[in-house]
Amino acid sequence: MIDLRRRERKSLMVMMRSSIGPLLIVAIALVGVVILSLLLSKTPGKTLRYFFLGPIQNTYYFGNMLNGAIPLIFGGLGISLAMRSGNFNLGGEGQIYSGALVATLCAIALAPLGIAGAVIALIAGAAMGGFLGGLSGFFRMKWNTSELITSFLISNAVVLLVNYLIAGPFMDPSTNLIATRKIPEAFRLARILEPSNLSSALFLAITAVIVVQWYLYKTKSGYELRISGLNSSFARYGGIHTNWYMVLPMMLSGALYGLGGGIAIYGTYYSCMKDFSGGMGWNGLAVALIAKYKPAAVIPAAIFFAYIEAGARNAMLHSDVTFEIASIVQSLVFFLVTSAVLQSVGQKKRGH
Amino acid sequence: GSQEQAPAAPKSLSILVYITGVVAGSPPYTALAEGATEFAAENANVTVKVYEAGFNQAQWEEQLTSLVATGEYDIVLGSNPSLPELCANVGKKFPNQKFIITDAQMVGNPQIRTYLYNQYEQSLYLGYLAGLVTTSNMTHANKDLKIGFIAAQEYPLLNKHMVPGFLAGAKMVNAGITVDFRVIGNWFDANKAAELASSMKAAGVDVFASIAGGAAQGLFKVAKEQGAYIVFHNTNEYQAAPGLVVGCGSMEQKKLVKEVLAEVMAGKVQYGTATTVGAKEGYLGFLANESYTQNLPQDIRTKFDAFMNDIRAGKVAYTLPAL
Amino acid sequence: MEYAVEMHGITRIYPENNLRANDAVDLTLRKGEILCLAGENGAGKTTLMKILYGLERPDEGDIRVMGKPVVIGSPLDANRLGIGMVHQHFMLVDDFTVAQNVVMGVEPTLYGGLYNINEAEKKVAKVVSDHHFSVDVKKKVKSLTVGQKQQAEIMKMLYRDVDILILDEPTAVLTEQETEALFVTLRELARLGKSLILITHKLNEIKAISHRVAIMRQGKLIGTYNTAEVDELEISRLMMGQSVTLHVDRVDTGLDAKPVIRFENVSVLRRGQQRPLLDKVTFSANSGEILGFAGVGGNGLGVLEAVLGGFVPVTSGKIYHNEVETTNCGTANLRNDGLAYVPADRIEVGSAVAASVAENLIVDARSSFTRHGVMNRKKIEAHAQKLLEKYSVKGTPGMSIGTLSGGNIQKVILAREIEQYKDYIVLSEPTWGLDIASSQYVYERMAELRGAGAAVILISSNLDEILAVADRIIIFYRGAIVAMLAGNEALGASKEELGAYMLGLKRQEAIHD
Amino acid sequence: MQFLLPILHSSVTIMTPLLLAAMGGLFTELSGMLNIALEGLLLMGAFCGIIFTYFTGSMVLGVLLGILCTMLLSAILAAVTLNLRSNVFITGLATNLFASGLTVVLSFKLFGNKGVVVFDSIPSLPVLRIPALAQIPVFGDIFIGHSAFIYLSWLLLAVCYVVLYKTPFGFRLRAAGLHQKALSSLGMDPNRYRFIAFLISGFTCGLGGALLTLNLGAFVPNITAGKGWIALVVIFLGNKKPLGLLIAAVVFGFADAFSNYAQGALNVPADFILAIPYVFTLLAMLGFSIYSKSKDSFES
Ligand SMILES: Nc1ncnc2c1ncn2[C@@H]1O[C@H](COP(=O)(O)OP(=O)(O)OP(=O)(O)O)[C@@H](O)[C@H]1O
Ligand SMILES: Nc1ncnc2c1ncn2[C@@H]1O[C@H](COP(=O)(O)OP(=O)(O)OP(=O)(O)O)[C@@H](O)[C@H]1O
Ligand SMILES: [Mg+2]
Ligand SMILES: [Mg+2]
Repeated sequence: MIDLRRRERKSLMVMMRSSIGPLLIVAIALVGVVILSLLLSKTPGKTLRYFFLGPIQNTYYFGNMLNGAIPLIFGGLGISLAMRSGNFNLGGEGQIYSGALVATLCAIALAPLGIAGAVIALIAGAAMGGFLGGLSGFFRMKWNTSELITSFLISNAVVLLVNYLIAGPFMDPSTNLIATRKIPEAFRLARILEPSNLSSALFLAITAVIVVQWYLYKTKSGYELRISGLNSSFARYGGIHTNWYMVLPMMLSGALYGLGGGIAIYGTYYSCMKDFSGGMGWNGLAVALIAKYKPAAVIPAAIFFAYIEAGARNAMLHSDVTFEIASIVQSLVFFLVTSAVLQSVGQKKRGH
Repeated sequence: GSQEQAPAAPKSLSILVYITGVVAGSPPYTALAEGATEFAAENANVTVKVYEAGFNQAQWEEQLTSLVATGEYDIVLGSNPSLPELCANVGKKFPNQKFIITDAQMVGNPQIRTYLYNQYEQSLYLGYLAGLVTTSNMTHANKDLKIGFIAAQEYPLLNKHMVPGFLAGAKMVNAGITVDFRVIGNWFDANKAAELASSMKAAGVDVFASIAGGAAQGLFKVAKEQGAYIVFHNTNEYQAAPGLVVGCGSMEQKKLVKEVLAEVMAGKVQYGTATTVGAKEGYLGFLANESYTQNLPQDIRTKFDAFMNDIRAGKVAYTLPAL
Repeated sequence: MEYAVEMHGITRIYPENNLRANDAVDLTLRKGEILCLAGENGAGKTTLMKILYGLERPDEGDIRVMGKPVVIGSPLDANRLGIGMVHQHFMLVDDFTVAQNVVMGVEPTLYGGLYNINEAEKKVAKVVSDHHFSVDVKKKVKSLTVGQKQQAEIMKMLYRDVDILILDEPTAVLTEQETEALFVTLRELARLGKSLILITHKLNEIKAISHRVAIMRQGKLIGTYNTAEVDELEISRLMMGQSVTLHVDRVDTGLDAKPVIRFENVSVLRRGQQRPLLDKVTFSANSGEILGFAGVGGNGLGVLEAVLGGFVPVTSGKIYHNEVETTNCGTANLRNDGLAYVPADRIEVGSAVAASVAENLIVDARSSFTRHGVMNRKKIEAHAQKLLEKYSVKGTPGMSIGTLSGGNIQKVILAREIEQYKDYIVLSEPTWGLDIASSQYVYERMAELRGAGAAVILISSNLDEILAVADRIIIFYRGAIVAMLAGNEALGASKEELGAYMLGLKRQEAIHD
Repeated sequence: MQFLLPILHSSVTIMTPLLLAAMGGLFTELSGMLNIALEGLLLMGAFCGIIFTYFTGSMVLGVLLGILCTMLLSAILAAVTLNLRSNVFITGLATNLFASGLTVVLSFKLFGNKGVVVFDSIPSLPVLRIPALAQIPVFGDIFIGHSAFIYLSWLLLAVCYVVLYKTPFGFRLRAAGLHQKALSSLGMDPNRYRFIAFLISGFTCGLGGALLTLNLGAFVPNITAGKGWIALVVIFLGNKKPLGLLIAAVVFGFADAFSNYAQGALNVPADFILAIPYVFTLLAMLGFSIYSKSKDSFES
């Protein structure tokens, strides 16, 4: 409610001033990237062109770039929910991965049920992630064990367990990939930007953003969640079941990750491959931090992140840049992107 | 790294070497890349781009598609059991694209030619050597009938060909021999590899094999510090632990690549067919150099050389497990 | 005439809300004097002092210390100039001992570098004895009562041996006794030639301690007067623009009064601690009365509040609301059961400073704005607007409550809780840090509630307050009730008498209910 | 019982880099900064430590220079986080990404090789043998025959304790984390202490990292393999106290050493056994919090 009103009040002038900072960040990043490619690439011009224009040079790359943003949107939403309630979820990796596996296996098992089966399978995947997140929340509620660490440890263990299940009992014998069998054709989400991998999952992601935004700012539970995050003793004093809001947000957080995993399968991969989600958990977290835990801001943040990834990938595909150089460039961007100082450049100086 | 495409000229060949992982630390991939680049150096109008697709198999197909889509490459060269499948998918979108994949097997796709190294065979004779050593009275050999295998991660070719072959080979020396098989969990934690190795050493292992990428450094360290023998797949690692690496298999990836590329230039490649190559064909072998002679006593070498000859002659009977 | 401090034309505008917190203020402090700085909530007192201590930069104006013009960029500069400040809100590290907090920044060391804790404790202990404080320097701050924390804050400055000492509302949270002890110290300091600025809202204190009194209103300095020459009415008139007196009509509780909240032998024990925090407490709060609880800090008032609020479970005994047992049923259920409660800590417990005023106003009535789990923002805004007008709060529903001044935050909390109340309400230290007008406002609301038949439970360490408004008085000592004064006893009670009970010097034989 | 000794001995080896990284992380943690960059700092130390040993020909000098470079990286991290007020978590992730990229780029520039770099000239780590101690039955078997680093890490832990709890600096640093206004209101800048904390974490990670590579005489890309994250776990499991760190590091070290042993002893899929350290640590974590929860609470 607050920020909405803030935005209403923001005058155009302020808008312009406040956009100087972000532009500055982009500018510095640009300069950095240029310097790096001059240093590390034999064909800097080419490298730069592909890095910045590659992701948007044709529908294929553009679609794949957006497609890469989809799981980040789910992860970003998940983290935002947890953070808003004062919980830290470091278990994204395991939650996505296990959610994807459960969704895949259920989808295969429920093929006969048609659409209903597809939906149930997705819910099952979300439930899986939700369970893992909720577990950490429960530990914190019961014995105030740091959910930050428990979620991380649980996730690490779960990733190994999922690896085993994919490479062992559920491995598809008919393929040399280390992967489960594919989900039924009928369950796969329609491609919306051929030839790219972008699928209607994009709409699901946007829907998720709208739902979470609505939940946080319009529903009673969302209100209770935010208040618990802002000041738990006040929330408790106000008769809010603060214990519940140590578990629920972690559950929702994990569920969104799990859902993101399932949807990645439905939209892109069709079968749960070993390590396919490696890194998505962390990137989702980065996205949430860039978006400052604002659901609406998660979309641009995720696209920004995906754009940087795709740019680096593109430079690798079409110039002499290699992945390690790409990761240096990315790190440079992340060093700057959340800088409050740079962002506030141009705005009136605040009294300390 | 890579080289730039020269302007297309008649009878030219542009090669994409598609690495499913990274070149660094992987002898087969290094051989693949070098084979192609050297071929390009030796023949006019041949250009090569080496692309490292990273370890996330879920992203391999998308990247391959992107590269093929440029239409810049006459053939795609790769080496991974799962590649043919991905190439088949990509090939559907680009019917003129040709793929040549080693270390893999697929029959009947007119765009794809595959060569499968008989890793079971290599493991078999390396296992046989390990068996000879562990039952010997060499300095670091013990009474236990126990040899070890350290893997970075588990994958079908490893589980179905290499480890079983290794064991089978050893059992040909003494049916009582067992393999202590342990997994590191990744390709770079050399220190964990070291801890595993010394734990295995304590458990009675005196001869090791390993498919562990960079993490193998941990094994070498333990061998040197605590005294243990190593047989190594695919590459010459005699110098990694002088005196202790008692045998190195060889995999003639570079040779194969160059020959195949020559066929390509001559237009004699039989797409759609698959060949399994091993010791008999001379693409798998054993590096019997002076380190080998120095490191092993005469009697063991006599037995092993004999066995090796039988292998090359195809006289050793075994059934190749399905992948 | 020698001045210790001369502030000239000080102006400070907060960019966040473009608010002139200080508007061309001229303030002088003489050597060896105690100057009281008074003014309504939000008048700009704290801001002015922050500027003098280097925590805020003035937009305009200049400062002279001991006659020399100075620029005070940070508390470090201030310390170098011999200026020290005791803040309105504690700045102590709970997990450190008193000594460690006091010496932080100027720690005694040995072997060049190692922290010499014994030396620190010795030195601080000397400060304690020199100024007749009552704190164990080896104790962790978290185990101190508010009064002792206050002392620790002051010791920080005494240890640094400052010549100019600023105290921002040090007495707001102190009991009569603690305040008296503090004043002894302050007079002593003045006698030693130190110059003091004391911010307070309590007129009697101004009269009792200060040589001169400077009065601010809405960022401007109204004037500086010799305390001897102005009386309390005059001061309050200057502060408020109109004269206000603290006064509430007392009524004798009628016979028809029925117990609303009833405690029966309630005890609270913490694991591994022999002395109970609450010791067999039995009382009943009746409809149509204001029941006052008094006690020195550390004697159970805080726990009583926590128990009434459902934050702390009771170990034994029973609690009834309208003769229905509510023992240990938790805050949420108490709320549904009609708990209305103004907590002592309005920043940490009573509000979520980052949330908007509207969101703060609906926390315990949130369900009534919800249909099928969805909240009606329109209704909420309207409700908030209505309350802000009804309780004359300076602010809008949208702004975050943290930017309101102390008085206004408390008004918001009162508004919320009074709207929520059914038949009883708990108020703990409701006038901490409030100016007279705001305090008077609180008392009037309490009287209204009593008139409406509510049982009003007032927990306060401020005896004047207790004596001014409570119909019955219960006094705590070491977690137990030592006296209960009803009717004429309460009306006629003297501070001395209450003090004797609070310090455990005296206790009633038979405590009648 | 006999099988236990090698496990314990190996636990000690495994725990040392974790302990070192955790020590530095403890400083940042106590100063109020969640430092997830330990992983990247370790990697930096691992790379620089060995290459400088190689170039200078002296292990001491090499390690010192390696530490210096790692501290430089941590200084960048600190500057961006504190002076540019960036989110410490993102800058931490950035540091890790940066380190993994930079080490490879440098190793390519320096040795024309992006993979394993083997340094034959490097002597193996000096092993400290105190005959007297070696005699003590069990103790000897467990604690003797380790590299000098291990005893150094214990020494440093003692130093950590002294610095944190016995020096003014330590008190101010902890105050920065506990109640920064208490510090700033007395004219001290909390960020100054945080900056130093970052430098310290750079120092210990530089040392711990060097241990990883010098132990092998080779650099392997990403050789840290998540040890920095485990170090973070160790900090929390150790309840953010030096002695706790030691215990937590032992716990994890033992779990890991045991799982290494168990792979040979138990007939269970490797992935399950690889999960043992995390599950074990999780249980320890829960056990500890259940215990401490039970202490301070009201009776009812
Ligand atoms: N950091 C800030 N940002 C914006 N406004 C502020 C800030 N601090 C104080 N104010 C406003 O400046 C005015 C003066 O505040 P100040 O704290 O000096 O009042 P005060 O006289 O100390 O009041 P009180 O007696 O309640 O402490 C108030 O209206 C307050 O809301
Ligand atoms: N709301 C609460 N929740 C938990 N513990 C409390 C609460 N209130 C008080 N305590 C504990 O009970 C101890 C004794 O509190 P007590 O009520 O005697 O102090 P007090 O009367 O509140 O004095 P002060 O005003 O300094 O708090 C306190 O030191 C604190 O540890
Ligand atoms: Mg043997
Ligand atoms: Mg004030």
